[in-house]
Amino acid sequence: MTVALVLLTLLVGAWLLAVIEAWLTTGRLRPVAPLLAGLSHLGRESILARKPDRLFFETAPVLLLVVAVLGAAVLPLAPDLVIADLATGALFLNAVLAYVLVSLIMAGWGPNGAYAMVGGWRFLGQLIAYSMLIVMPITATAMRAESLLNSAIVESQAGLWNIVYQPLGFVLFFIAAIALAFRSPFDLPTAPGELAGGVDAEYTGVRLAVLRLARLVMVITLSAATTVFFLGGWQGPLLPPWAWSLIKTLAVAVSMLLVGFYLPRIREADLLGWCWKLGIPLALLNILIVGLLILVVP
Amino acid sequence: MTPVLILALLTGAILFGVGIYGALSQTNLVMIMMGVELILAGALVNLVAFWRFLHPEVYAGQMFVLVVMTVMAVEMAVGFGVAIARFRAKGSVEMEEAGDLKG
Amino acid sequence: MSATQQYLILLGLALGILGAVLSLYGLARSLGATRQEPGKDVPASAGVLSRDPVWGRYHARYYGYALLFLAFDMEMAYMYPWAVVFKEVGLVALLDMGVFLAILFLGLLYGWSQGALRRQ
Amino acid sequence: MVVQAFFVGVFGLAAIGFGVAVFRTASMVRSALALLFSQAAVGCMFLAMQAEFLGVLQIMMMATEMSIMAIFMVMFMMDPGGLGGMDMSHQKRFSIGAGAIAAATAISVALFSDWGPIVAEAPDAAMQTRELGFEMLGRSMLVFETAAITILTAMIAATAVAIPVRQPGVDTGKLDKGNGDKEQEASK
Amino acid sequence: MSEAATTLAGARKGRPSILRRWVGQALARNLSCLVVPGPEVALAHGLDLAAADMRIAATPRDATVLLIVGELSQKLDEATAVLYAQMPRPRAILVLGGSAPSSLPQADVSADLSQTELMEAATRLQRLLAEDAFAASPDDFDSSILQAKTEYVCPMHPEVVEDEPGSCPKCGMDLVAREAGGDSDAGEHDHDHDHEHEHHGHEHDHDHEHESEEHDHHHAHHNDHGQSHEHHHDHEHHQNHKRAHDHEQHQGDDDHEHAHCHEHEDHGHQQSTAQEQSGTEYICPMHPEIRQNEPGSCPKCGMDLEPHKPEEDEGVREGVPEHDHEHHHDHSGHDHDGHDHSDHDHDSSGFMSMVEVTKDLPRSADGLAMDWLEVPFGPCFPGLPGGLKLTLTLDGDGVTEGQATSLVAMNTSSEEVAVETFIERLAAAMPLAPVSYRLLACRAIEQAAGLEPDPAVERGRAAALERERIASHLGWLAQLGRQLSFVWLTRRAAALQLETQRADREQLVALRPALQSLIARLEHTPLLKARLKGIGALPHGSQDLRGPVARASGRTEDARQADAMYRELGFEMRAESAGDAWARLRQRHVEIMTSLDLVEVAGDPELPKLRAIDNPSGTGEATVETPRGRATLRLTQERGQVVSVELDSACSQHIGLVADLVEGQELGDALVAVGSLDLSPWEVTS
Repeated sequence: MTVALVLLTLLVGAWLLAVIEAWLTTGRLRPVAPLLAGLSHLGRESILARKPDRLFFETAPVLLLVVAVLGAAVLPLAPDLVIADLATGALFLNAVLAYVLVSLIMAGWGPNGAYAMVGGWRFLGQLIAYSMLIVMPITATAMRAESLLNSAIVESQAGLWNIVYQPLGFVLFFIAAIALAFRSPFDLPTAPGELAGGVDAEYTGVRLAVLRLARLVMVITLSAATTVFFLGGWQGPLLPPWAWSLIKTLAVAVSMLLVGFYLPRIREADLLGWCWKLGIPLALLNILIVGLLILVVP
Repeated sequence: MTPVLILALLTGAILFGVGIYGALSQTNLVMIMMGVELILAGALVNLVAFWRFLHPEVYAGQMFVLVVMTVMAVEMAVGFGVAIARFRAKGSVEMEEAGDLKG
Repeated sequence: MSATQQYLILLGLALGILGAVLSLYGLARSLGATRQEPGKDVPASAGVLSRDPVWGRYHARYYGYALLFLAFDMEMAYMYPWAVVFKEVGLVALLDMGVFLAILFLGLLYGWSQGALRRQ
Repeated sequence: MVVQAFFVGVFGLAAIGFGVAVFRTASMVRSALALLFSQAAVGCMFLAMQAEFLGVLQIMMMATEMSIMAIFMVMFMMDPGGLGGMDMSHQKRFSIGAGAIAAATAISVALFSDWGPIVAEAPDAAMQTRELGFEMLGRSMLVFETAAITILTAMIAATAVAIPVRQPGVDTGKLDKGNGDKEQEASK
Repeated sequence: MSEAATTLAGARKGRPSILRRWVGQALARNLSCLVVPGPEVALAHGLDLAAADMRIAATPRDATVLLIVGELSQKLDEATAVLYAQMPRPRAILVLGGSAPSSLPQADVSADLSQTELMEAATRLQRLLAEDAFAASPDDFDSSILQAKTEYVCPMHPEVVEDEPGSCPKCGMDLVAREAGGDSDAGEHDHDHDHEHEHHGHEHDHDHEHESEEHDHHHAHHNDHGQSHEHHHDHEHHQNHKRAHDHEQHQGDDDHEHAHCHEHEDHGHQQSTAQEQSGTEYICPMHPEIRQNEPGSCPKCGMDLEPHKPEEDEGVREGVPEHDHEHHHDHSGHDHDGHDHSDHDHDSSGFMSMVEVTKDLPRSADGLAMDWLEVPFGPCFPGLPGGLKLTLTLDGDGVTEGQATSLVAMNTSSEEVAVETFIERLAAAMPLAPVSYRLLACRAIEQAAGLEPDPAVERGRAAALERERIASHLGWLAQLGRQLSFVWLTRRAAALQLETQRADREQLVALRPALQSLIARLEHTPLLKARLKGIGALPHGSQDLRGPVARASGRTEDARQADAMYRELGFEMRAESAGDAWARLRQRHVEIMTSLDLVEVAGDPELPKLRAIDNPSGTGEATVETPRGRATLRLTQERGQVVSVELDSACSQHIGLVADLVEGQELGDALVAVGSLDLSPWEVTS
């Protein structure tokens, strides 16, 4: 039951995002467009590149989808609406999201094409940049909650949401989350204007559909994670908990899309440089501030 | 109950053996490091098994696991550093060509 | 729900998705096989048929970052247990981790000063 | 218990299988990712052995570390794609022998030692993480700080060995927008 | 063959079913187009694809419709065939305003170049896809340029080349498939032949002995100082046959690598400076004792000799690049105490492995010798103008060298045409700036006829030219947005461009606030400045820059300054000075506003039309500041026929800058740098 609800949420969220994305790019609001796109992908040929590493090529889209869904599975949408509220939930989320990289390396290496390969290895550089900025803000929320249970992290924000308690952490996490989902302005591995699709370049037909779905689900998962860690999760007045979770998640997801809509792609060297020279010190500062706050404010 | 411990230890032992094989048989520095990683993985399995089935109350066991993981990371960082330097100087990280490393 | 059950559910979920995707593939396959035509399977490169394999030694220019990352990343392993007990232990925990991070940060600064934090 | 034994066995086999695959494929990326999955299977074994924190940690750490290993493999191997299918090993018989002897020794130790009484119940995961935290800030504090020193050493060593020294003033904040080849010529 | 099969050449095979019908309908309502030559050409023609419910696809893999805009050149025609072949079925061809390319099947739908025609064609296409996405027996698409011969080679014996898979007659290994044919493989072929030559002289029954013998042979000639080591080495070989076998395998692969990298080596050498060239020696890669002062082939094995710099020699033989030389000596000195050469012997005799492979490879700034990869970007690359073929040699994601060619370059060697036809042709040949070239032709012809400029006509013409400049710069902004995944910019600039193209003075004046806000927003967009600043800076002393590119680097280069009409309109040139992509962006902003001011003063734009000329013979020359810079046309006409034409355009000059701009840059930066030049491949004269 819970599983069905969470999966349904993810699918609906992905559909909504696709509609909004199409609205932003074409200016038309067509609710059926994503379904049509999915169906037409289903009906097109799946081409396998010439001398591919077939195993990698096939595994990558599935792995990406599995990763995105497993990430969502440990995030509570409401006090009881969670597939698995692991005792190591916050860490598990990190662990699962690390496999996005594995999937992209596979997708990049698999087809033996230049654009894809450059895209795949670029994403490794991107991970080296954003990874710390995902992990450290989560640690800071765990400090406040005294637990790695995601539900405990939500409950710890009962008085004050983490976005207010540790705004620095939120900003860093939000940016890093967009980079993790490799959406514009951090779409270096796919980069239509630089790599003509990059890691996506060789996928056609149903495999491309799975890949696209996985990317949308990834955005939802990361938005849900932002909600859980920084926006007080299901908490809010009047409305039932699950509604709050959904509203916040969608708001974060849409804002992620909007950021990409209004910004040009970042340079890889800038991304790495800024994340390491600015981001990591700031993330450490955030931990220090949270530590002091916890000690000073009872 | 004992079987699980034995099973884990067997796995650790075999991983250790595979790692030894890899470290000895490979000609390339990076591949040798893979062998070392497997040896350490075998050690990790044993450590966790010991902790879990013999002394779950002694958390120094878990601490030890963390330290071994650190060693893995550190070994990789230094190993790759050496590999880069070596490749820059010689154009190769093959051990058979590494006359000056063997001494 | 015990931890084992939780992980079993997650494993089942992963397998379920795999199954769903495979059945989707099957559905797509039922619509027809891919026609083998010349040129179709060559990696798309903007209108040029480039048949050469690209799997060569790839120059990753971020290896300076990568080396530091490998070592620096380990800090996370220590940070999670620390974060969980931080409130209870209090100031000592802050100092301990402060020293730990200060030491690591030294390494980062060293790398930075030596030019590891740049495109090589 | 049966479930536990089953999963320890399955993931153990997976770890060994992937571990063997590391040395049996000519494609370097496959090799590195096989190692990754071997390590991840080890992480799953930890999970099966109820060491949750360590298991998840292992799964997380190894994903990034082994991926970085993959790129270094691709950088430094002669034929990273394995298209030539060449054999990159030497002294095979000796190595197999050594590996077998090592494994056999370890196995016999495992089988013939008296491991004493087995503890049936492990503390739960949240408990474990907390206890590990207390351990780390208490008894093992020095171990913890020593780890920092180790990491620092590694960072310094890796940087010092791997990063080429360039002329002062070259490294401006803008990461190397300049022309690399020109610098090379200048250094000649 | 059923009737459906003939209607959509790119249909999938399949009998009608409910699911297939749904798929067809979904495809029809979700048209994703690959635009050839490129979306910017469609925009310049005033086509609004979004309004026709079409989505622009970045790759052929993601496209259902191949949308061809205008006539294609022969080369672009071939590229289009490749793109079409790489599209998954069902796929359709839509041709707008031109004949269907010869290498493609019959166009499924064709129409004229206008928005209404496009909308109508889209509807037809949708009907077609909805009904005929699946057909009983569609034809395979094949074209001569798609052909590749597969051959099977032994990884260890490159001379074994078979047409069928199987095992090597010499060593029994499985043969590896390799594609032959295509120009990129040509070098590899030659190389293989050389090897064949080399191996013919020997019997292969005693492979192992042969190998070590040959290596000893190497030794003897190679150097005298390694005798003891030679001995040692020999010993090793005989002791361990397995090992020798391995080495041989290395060698086999090494040959493969060598063959593969051969062309890259050449690049490296081309790159080397003239000073390096002067003292070059040529040595045989297999027999180092063969040395000549001029290129040729080795008398022992017939391989092509490779150039080597004498000073470099020692370093190279030890597998050490020149610039690390000192460092290496320190190293070995420490470790060996005088056994400097031990590893050298080692390398050159037995281990044809990494050291051998990498020693001749060019190195990047950090001294790591990696494989360089030649990657095509274009002619239909989403981030670059269509028709521009950029070939970059990549070292990882860095560009070591690049070269741009135009596949749609204008051919000025024309037969005699009537002046009117000439004007139309020239305008049609420049889809990105038709008005400018129409004006250019008109002026040149009028000048040839001895007509004085008429201020009244010139006013309208200037307004039309300035309007086109605004539209063209907006088109560039849209392209920049496409390159940087900056969706908002693409949408906004494209919409404004479409509005500007046909606007009269009133409408243009009404657009001013919109343009101003676009520019203001761009200049304050976070990341954009970081993205562009310092990218694409032109080397000092770049000659003959024109247009916005010149003015962005502080040159006062503008043909409009010399124009009396523009002085009258109050034209004032403004220039940026930094000379990078950011400066070019700002320069174009400035020019959009300047042009708007000019149009406001000049009045309604009027498309240039040839005035009545009374003397149809003579020679004329005219210069127009096109959106991309000054273009000069010189022509001779006789009795109303244009007989000779000479065109000097800005892009012909700018395309030569590409090689300098991309060298040593990160891939993304290189592409942005190329994009910032705003090249129009049509305006390149061949």
